[in-house]
Amino acid sequence: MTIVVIILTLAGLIFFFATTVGLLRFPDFYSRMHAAGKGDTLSSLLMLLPLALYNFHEFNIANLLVAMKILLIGVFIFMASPTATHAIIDAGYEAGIKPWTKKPEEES
Amino acid sequence: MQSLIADYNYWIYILLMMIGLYAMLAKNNLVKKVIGMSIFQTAIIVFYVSIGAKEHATIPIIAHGSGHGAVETAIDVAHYANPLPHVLMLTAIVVSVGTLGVALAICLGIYRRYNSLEEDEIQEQLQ
Amino acid sequence: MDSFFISIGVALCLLMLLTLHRALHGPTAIDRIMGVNVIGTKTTVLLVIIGSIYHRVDMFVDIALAYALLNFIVTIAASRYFHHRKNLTPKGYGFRIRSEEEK
Amino acid sequence: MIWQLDLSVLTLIVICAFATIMVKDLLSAAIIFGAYSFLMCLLWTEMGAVDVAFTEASVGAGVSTVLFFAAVYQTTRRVGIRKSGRMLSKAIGLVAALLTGLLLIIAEADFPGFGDLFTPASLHVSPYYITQTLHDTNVPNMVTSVLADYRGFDTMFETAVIFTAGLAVIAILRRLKKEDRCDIPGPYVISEGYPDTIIRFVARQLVPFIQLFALYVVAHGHHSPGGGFQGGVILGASFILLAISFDFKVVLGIMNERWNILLGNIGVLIYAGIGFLCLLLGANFLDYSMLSKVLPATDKIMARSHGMLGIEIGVAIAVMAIVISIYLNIVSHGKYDKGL
Repeated sequence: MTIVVIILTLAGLIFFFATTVGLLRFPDFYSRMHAAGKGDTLSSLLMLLPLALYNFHEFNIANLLVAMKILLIGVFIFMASPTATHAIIDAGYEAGIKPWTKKPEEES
Repeated sequence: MQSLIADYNYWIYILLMMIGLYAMLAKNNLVKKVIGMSIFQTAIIVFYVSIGAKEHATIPIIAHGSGHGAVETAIDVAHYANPLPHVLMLTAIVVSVGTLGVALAICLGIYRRYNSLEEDEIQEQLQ
Repeated sequence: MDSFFISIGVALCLLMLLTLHRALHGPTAIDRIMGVNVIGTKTTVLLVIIGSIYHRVDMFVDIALAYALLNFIVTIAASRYFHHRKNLTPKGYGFRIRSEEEK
Repeated sequence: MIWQLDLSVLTLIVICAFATIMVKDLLSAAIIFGAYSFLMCLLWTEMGAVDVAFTEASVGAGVSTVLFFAAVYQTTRRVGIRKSGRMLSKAIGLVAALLTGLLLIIAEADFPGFGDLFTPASLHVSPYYITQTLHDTNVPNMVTSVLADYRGFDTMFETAVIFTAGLAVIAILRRLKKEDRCDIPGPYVISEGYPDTIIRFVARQLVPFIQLFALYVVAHGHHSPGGGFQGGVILGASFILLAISFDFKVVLGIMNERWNILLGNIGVLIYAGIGFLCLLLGANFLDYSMLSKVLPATDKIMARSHGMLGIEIGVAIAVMAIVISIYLNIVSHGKYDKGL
């Protein structure tokens, strides 16, 4: 059990790291959003799942309730975070950010 | 190292207070002043909550095992954080929303009349 | 297990510092919103981790739940702003827009 | 307290505060202030102040940052450029801030260490609260019992302060001419693509959960972090979400100005009314133990617990109405025509 918790948490941490690197290194707004939106949701779920498992180490109703609540947090993040990403991208598109291409001037 | 941990919260609260005070006094923009006021408030809250913290203490909610008419174990004072600063600061945070609303409303009223949020431009129009 | 969670928490704080770089230096305001949104999600996870360190997760999980529900109000409000005011950076007030210089 | 997290979070907080002051754009300052509030919530949690953290979570994520956005939306984003005449005021500000810092640093030597068990603040009344809260009131969350029972008088006036703040916002921003205001809850039109379909759908799914969760927070505040203030702010935030993701008029149809003031009044009156009920029953103001004469099948201890629940409900109603009222007034500049 403990090993599963540690592995899943470390996987979540790695995805968080990937998200952060993507957020810092990608060249333009849309690709940064791509890293932030997907990596953020996945890594949050990957870190909440082992926490729910860890709190469920002995079976009783209170622990079950806590584990359910942690999974509920995951569900809400799963709903809210992509929506937030969509809202930000929509705002950026409305505000007129041009997508990054390799040769922006000559191609168009 | 030990003294750093013992005093770090207080250093930070002094630093935050200086930042907030500087923004309130020196910034030209009214909304910046409001933000400075909020930072000043949080600095005071940091101070209060730091005073209430106890080493190796848990949160100020009595654990399930030791209540509800069950075996009345003696409650160890050192085991729970001091609840009194938490109560005072809890209401302070909600009141800070009220003061923030009033301050922003005054900013909006000033903007409606002078069409600017900058202090010096408003003063030019006043003269 | 406690020390494991503490080290995970510190690692998350370090990643938050890196994300904060995007929030503080982001060329446009939308990049800042993106960084703050990521910080908000990390905060939600970190709240549950702190609960695990205290061994009282049942008390901390409500705060994390509140964050999971309320976190995206800020993001949506900020994105709504750009539906009404289409300029990404205010112009002509001693500003240097980095993203345009890079182009 | 976990000192490793303490050091890292506090460092992040100082960076955030510095950037908020220095950034040359009001919208960006508001956004970074949102991150600052997230980090503040982490700091409170890590120091064990869960109720403070809950309040900061609901206030910071739901209300205060959105209020900044609304104010910036109604005014302007720009921060003026530096002028030469400003140097004097900057210097005065810097000197004053440094002087205050110096005085505080001198005083800092006398402060008790962080995490000390025997600080003067922890010796006087707080041991009584910690040991006696279960015995006196049967409420495990001592923050709730101190807030609503031991220091109930204090909290009543805090609620009154919030109510006054709501009235002040209305008084400052109200348009006096009738034709300037359009607070008729007009028909709500979905214009093409404007309130985005995805955002509208997700908001419609989430708002009932948020409101249900807020009611849970109010009702369960005796046994876990939470209570009237937090629940009220979350309820208000759910209406703010409705106003942002749908349309301004939708919220105006549910909670117009008259209803907001009325509900704020009702909330404060519930609080004061319970106090007066205790007075009528022959006890002191806000001494709930006498409520056992009115409530069926309760002894004096449970009566105190139920009395606390009553005033938490009053606080929640008042805070909800005032938060909605402040938001609606600021985002529409007092005109009630359209919002963010």
